[in-house]
Amino acid sequence: MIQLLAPDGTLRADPRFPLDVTPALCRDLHRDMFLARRFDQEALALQRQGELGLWLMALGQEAAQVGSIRAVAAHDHVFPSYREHAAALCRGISPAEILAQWRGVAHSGWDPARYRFHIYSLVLGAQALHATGYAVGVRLDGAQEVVLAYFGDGASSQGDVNEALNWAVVARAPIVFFCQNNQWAISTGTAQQMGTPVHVRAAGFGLDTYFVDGNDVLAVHAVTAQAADRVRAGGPPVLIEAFTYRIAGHSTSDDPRIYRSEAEVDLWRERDPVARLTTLLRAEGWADEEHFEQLDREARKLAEETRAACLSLPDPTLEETFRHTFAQEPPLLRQEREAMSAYQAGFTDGADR
Amino acid sequence: MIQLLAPDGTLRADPRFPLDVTPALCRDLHRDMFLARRFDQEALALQRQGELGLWLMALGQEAAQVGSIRAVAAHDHVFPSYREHAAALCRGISPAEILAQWRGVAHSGWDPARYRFHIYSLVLGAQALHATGYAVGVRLDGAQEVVLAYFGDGASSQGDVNEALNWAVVARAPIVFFCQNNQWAISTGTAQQMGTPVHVRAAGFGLDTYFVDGNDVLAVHAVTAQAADRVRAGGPPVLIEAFTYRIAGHSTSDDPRIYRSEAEVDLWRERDPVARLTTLLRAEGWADEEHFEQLDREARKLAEETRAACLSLPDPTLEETFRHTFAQEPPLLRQEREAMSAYQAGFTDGADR
Amino acid sequence: MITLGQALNRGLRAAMTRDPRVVVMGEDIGRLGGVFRVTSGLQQEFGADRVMDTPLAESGIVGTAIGLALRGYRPVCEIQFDGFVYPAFDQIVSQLAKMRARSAGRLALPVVIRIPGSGGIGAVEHHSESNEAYFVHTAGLRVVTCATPADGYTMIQQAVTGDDPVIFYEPKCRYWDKAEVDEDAPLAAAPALHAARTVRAGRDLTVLTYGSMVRPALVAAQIAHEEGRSVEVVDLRSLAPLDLPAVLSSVRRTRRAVVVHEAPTTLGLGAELSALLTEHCYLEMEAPVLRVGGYNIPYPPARAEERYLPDADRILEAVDASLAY
Amino acid sequence: MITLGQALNRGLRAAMTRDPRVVVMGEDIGRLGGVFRVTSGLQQEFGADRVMDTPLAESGIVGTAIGLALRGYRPVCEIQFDGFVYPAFDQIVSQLAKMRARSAGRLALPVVIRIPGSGGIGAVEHHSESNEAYFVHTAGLRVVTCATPADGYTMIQQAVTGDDPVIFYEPKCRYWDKAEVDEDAPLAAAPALHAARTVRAGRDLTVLTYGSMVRPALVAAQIAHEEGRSVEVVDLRSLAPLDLPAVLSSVRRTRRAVVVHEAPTTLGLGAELSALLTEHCYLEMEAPVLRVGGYNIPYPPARAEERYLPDADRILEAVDASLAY
Ligand SMILES: Cc1ncc(C[n+]2csc(CCOP(=O)(O)OP(=O)(O)O)c2C)c(N)n1
Ligand SMILES: Cc1ncc(C[n+]2csc(CCOP(=O)(O)OP(=O)(O)O)c2C)c(N)n1
Ligand SMILES: [Mg+2]
Ligand SMILES: [Mg+2]
Repeated sequence: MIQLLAPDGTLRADPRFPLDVTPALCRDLHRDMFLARRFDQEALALQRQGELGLWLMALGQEAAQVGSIRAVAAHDHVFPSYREHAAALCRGISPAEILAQWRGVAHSGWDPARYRFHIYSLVLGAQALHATGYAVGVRLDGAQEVVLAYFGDGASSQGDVNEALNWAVVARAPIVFFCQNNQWAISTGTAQQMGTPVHVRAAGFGLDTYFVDGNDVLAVHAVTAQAADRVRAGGPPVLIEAFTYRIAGHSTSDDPRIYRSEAEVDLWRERDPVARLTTLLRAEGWADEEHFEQLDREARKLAEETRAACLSLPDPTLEETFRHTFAQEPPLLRQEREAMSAYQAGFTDGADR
Repeated sequence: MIQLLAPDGTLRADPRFPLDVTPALCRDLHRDMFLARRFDQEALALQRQGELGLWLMALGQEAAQVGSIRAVAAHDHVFPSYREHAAALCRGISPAEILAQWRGVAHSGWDPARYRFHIYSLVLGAQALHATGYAVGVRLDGAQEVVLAYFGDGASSQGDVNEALNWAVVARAPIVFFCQNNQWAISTGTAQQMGTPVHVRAAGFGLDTYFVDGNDVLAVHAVTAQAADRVRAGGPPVLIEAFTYRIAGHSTSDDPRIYRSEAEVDLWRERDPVARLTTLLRAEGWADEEHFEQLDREARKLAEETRAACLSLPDPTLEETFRHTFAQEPPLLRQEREAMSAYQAGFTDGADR
Repeated sequence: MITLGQALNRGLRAAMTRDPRVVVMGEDIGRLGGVFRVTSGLQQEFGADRVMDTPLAESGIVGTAIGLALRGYRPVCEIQFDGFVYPAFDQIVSQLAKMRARSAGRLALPVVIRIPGSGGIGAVEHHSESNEAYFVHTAGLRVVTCATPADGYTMIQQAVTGDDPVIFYEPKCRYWDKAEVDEDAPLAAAPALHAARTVRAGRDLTVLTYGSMVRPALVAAQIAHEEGRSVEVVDLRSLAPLDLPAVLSSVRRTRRAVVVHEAPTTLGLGAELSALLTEHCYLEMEAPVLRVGGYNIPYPPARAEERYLPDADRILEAVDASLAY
Repeated sequence: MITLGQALNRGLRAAMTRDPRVVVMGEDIGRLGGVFRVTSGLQQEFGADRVMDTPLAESGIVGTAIGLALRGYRPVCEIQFDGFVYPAFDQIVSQLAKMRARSAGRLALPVVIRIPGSGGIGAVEHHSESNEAYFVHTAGLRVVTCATPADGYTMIQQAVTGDDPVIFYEPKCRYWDKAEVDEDAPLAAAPALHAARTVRAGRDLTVLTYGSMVRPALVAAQIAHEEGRSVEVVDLRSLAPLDLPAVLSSVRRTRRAVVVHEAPTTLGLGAELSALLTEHCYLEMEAPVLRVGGYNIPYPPARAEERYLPDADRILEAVDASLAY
C-alpha cells in the first residue's frame, strides 16, 4: 500500500513517488478536507433537525476524495457515485447544489457541464459504464482529457462495474477508475463482498493499478497525478484502490452498531486523514495558529451559509418533472400536465395538500 | 499453456500432470470425439436440408468438451451454454433430445435431472450464475459434488459471468468454470472482446486457474480431473480456459468468410483434436484397423439413427406451452387455453394453418 | 398488534421453520436484518447458511437463487428497493419466469422475490417506484402484494409454499402500520394467494386497488359514504393472475369502476383492468372505467411526491366523475 | 425496390453523412454488418471509430452509449435480438429514460436503440419476443416501429435527429420485404415520428396495429372487403407517445376498434388503447374494444409459432365479433 504520510503525521519516502510536497499544496489539501468535513457535519445536523430527508457522510474519506480530484485537471470530466461531497466541493459545487437532492427538492442540484462533474448515481455501478463511454468519446475527439470515475467496494460486485473495466481496456478509454474501499457496503464487509482486493481484480482485467492509503491525501494526490499523466500520455486505463474507512454509518438511516464494533471505528479514528496533515503542517511550521484560526472562521462561515442556503431551497413543483421528461413534450403529456396544474390550483395554498 | 499431446500426435511430459494415459482411456476419449463429430456433421446436413431451423457446430471443440466432461463424476451437475453437443452426448443425452430444440419442436429436449445436465442457455452468461447458486446448494448439502459450468470467450464480457466469478469465490462454491475460448464470438475476435485472457482475469477474482490446450483431450482431461479433485477437497473455485478454435461458422446462418481468413481456419484444421489422438493410437498401437473400422460403422449407425430420430420428432402443440407456464395453471389461463384449442379445432388439419 | 414489517418477519420465520429448504438471501438481510428489518433475527435463529448476506449484485442474487432452486432449495430473495430490481431483469424475465416452459415443464423454480415497493416515504430517487406492471406483463410470474399485517403474514408463507416464482411487493410506506394478526390460524384457512378481497362493501361504484393505495381508497370511500354515496373497495392482492371473477362480480353489481395505483397510468395495471372490464361487462357498465394513477413521468423529488401520488381527493374526483356520468 | 433492411441501412448512412456525431455500435455490427446486415458497409465507409464492434455486453452497450451521448455524440445501438435487451434494462429504464428528469433537464441523451423485434422467422427461444410494452410503460422513452421500407428509411433518420432516447423496433420478419423508397424526398416532408398513419381507409371498424402485424391486418381488411365489410387499418408507428388524435378520429368514425399485436395481451399495448378509447369515446363506441395478441405464455417453440401469432383469421374473428355486437 502506497503511503507518503504516516498516521502519526510523519513523511515517508517512496522511490516511486518522490516527495515534491510544497507547503502551499499541503495547506490547500488540508483546507479542502477541513472545510468538507465541516460541511459534512452541518449537513448531518440539518438532517437530524429534519431539514434533509437523508444524508450520507463522507467522514473519514476526505483524503481519498480531495487528493484524487485535486490531482486531475479542471477540464477532466468526473463521474461520482453518491458520497463524493468533498470532491464536489473541490469542483466549486455549492453546498445548496449538493444538498438539494438530499432535501428532496431535486434529483440533482448542479449543472454537470459547468462543473465537469456528473450527477450522483444512486444505482450502484451504473456510472462506471457512463464514464467509460464518455472516455471513449474523449479518445474519438482526440482530446487530452482524462475521465475520473468513482465507485465503492460494494459497487464493485455489480456486473456494470466489471463490464466497464473490461470495456475500458478493450476500447483504450482514457479513464481512471477510483475505488474508495471504505471496507463497508452498508452492513456488508469486504470479506463478504469479494475474494481479492479490487485492485488485484482490475489488474486481471488488464488495467494499470495502484493500491494507496486512502487516508493519506499526499499519497492519493501523487498516485492519481501519476495515473492521470500516464493515461493522458496514451497509457492503458487505470484503477486506483484507496483503502479508507467509513467512520459514520452508511447513512442517517443506518445503525452501524448492529454490525460492527466501536473498537474498529476507534482504530480508524486514529488514522484520521485530516489530523495527520494538521500534524505535518504544524511540525513543519508550514501553517501557524493564525492560519488554523482563519480556517476555523472560514469553516464556521461555510456552515452558516450551508444552513441558510439549504433552508432557502425552493420546493419543487410537479410541472418541472413533467417539463423535464422529454426534450419535446408530447401533446398527450402536455394535456396531462395542464390538467394536473389546474387540479392543483383548485386547492388553496397550504390547504390539505 | 498446458499440453500433453502435441498437434503431431506425440506425448509431452509435464511434471504437474504426470502422464497416466492408458490405452483404454485414449480409445474412449477418441471414440467420444469421433462420434460427436459424426453427429455434428449429420446435424449440419439436416439443417442444410431444412430439417433443422438452425445448427451451431461444435466442430474443432470436441477435445475441450469430451476431455472436461469425462473428467468429472456422473453425479456432478453440468451447466452448458448452447454448443456443448459433444459433452451432452457423453452424458447419454440422445441425438433426438439434442436436436429437438434446433428443429423447433421444443425449447429443450432432455430431462436435466436425469442426465445431471441443465438445459442450454442461449442468453449468454446467465447459466454462470445458475451454476454458482447450484454449487452453493451443494455446499449447504455437504455433498461431495462439483459443478461444471461452460461458457465462451464472448460470454465472458457479460456482467453475469463476472458476478458469478466473484460470487463463487466469496460463497466458497464447489464449481469449475470451463471457458472454451474458441477465439470468436460470431464475428468478434477475442482482441475486441477482452484485454487479457479469461484465466488471467479469473485469477484476479481469486479463482484457481488453468490455461490448457483445448484441442488436446488428454491435457483437458488431466487438468479438469485435478481441478475437480481440488474443488471436491474444499479448494477454491476453479476456472479452466481451454484454448481452441471454432472451425465452422458461428451457426448455419453465419458466413465467416466476411470476417476471417481461410488461412486462419486452415492453420487450426492442422491442430485438429481428433486427428492427433488418432495418430497417437496408431503410433502406440493402442488401436488396430479393425477398431477404426468398427468405429466407422458405429458412427454411420449413429448418423442414420440421428436422422431417423430427428425426422420422427413430433411437432409441438401450443397446449404444451400453456400447460408449462405455471405449476398450477391460473383459471384465466386455462380459459384462454381452452378457447385457443377450440379455435384451432375449428380448422381442419392441414388446412390453412 | 404488530406492524406489517413484523408480520412479514414472523411469516418468514414460520415458513423457514416449516420447511428446511427455505433460505433467505439478499443485501444486508443477515446481520442487519435488512434496511427495513423485515428479516431481523432470522440469521441468529437459522444461521448464516439459511439467511445469506450476498454480494452487492441483484442479477447475482436472482441468478444464484435460481441455481439454489434447481438444487431443491426454496430461496426468498430480497431486493433492497424497487428501483434496484432492474439489474436482475434478465434473470427474472428470461430465466425465472420462463424456465418451466423452456424445460417443457421439467424444471420448477419456487423462488420468491421480495420487493419493498411504491413511494410515500420521502425517499431519494429509485427508492419509490411501482414497477409491478413489468412483471404482470411477463408470462410465468405470479405478482402479489399485501396491504395489511394479516395479509403480509399469510401471503408471504403462501408465496414460499407455492411452486411458481412469485414477485412479492411490500408497500414500504405501510411497514409501520399496526394490526392484530392471528398467528395460530391455520394457513389453509386463509384466502388463496390469488384471491382478491372486498375490504369495504358498497353499491354505487367499485374502487379496484392494491398495496399502498388501499388505505386512501378506504378514506375516499368513507368520505363518499358521508356524502351519501356507497363505494365498494376491492383489494386485488394478486396482480398476476388477476382474480377476475371477484372483480367482475363486484363491478357487475356496482356497474361503475375506478382503478387506483401509484404506477404511471400508461400500461399500468389500470389499463388491463379497464380492457378486461370492457371485454367482459361492456353492456353492464354505466360509465367508463376511470384510472387514477401516478402521472406519466419519472417519480418526482420527495418534496413533490405528495402531489404525484394518488390520494383520497384524486380518487374522489374520479368517483364523482364516474357517478356523474 | 429495396428491402426494409436495405432501407434502414441507407437511412443510417444518410444520418451518419449528415451529422458526424452519429456513431453506430453493437455486437457484430462492424465488419459483419450485423446478423441481419442492417449496418452492412457502414464501417468500411465511416471507419471503425464511428461504427464500433463492441464487447458482448448489452448493459455495456447502452451504458457506454449514454456516456458517449453525454460527450456530445449521438449513438445508435443495435441489440442483436429482442430477447437480449434485458441485461441492459437497468441502463435503459433508470438511466437512459430518466437522465433528463434526474438532471432537471440539464442532460439530454439522444440515443437510439435498434431492436430487431417480434417473431415469425422460425427462430430459437429469445429471438422472437415483442417486449415493447416494458418500454412504453417507462416514462421518458419514445418507442417506435416501422412496417415498411419507406418508413424504415425515414423513421430511423428522424429517431437519430431527435433529442430524446428512442427504442426503435424493426420487425425482423419484414426485413426482406421490398418496396419503392424515395431517398430524395426531404426528411422534413415525411410524417412526424410520432404520427400514426392510416394504411387502409374504411368505415365499419378500425384495426389498430403496428410493425409485423400491419400486413396480416391488411390481408384481413381485404378479405372483409370482399365480404362486404369496410375495415380501416391504422399503423400506429409510434407506440410512445401514442398518436391519440389520429386513433380517436378514426375510431369516432367507425365506432368499433380491434387492436392487434404479437405481444401477450395482458398489459400489451392493446390494454392501453382499450382503456384510452373507453375514457375518450365511451358513448361513441358501438362495441367493446377487442384485443388480438399473443397468448399469455412464453413464446412457443418455432414449430408452434404459426399458431401463436395473430393472423388474418384471428383478426377477422375479432372483426366479426365486434361487428356482430
Ligand atoms: C443497484 C443497487 N443495489 C442496491 C442499492 C442499495 N445500496 C445503496 S448504497 C449500498 C452500499 C454501497 O456500498 P459501496 O459501494 O461500498 O459504497 P459506500 O456506501 O461504502 O460509499 C447499497 C446496497 C443501490 N443503491 N443500487
Ligand atoms: C445476452 C446475449 N447477447 C447476445 C446474444 C447473441 N449471440 C449468440 S451467440 C453469440 C456469440 C457468443 O460467443 P461465445 O460466448 O464466444 O460462444 P461461442 O459462440 O463462440 O461458442 C452472440 C453475440 C446472446 N445469445 N445473448
Ligand atoms: Mg463501501
Ligand atoms: Mg467463442
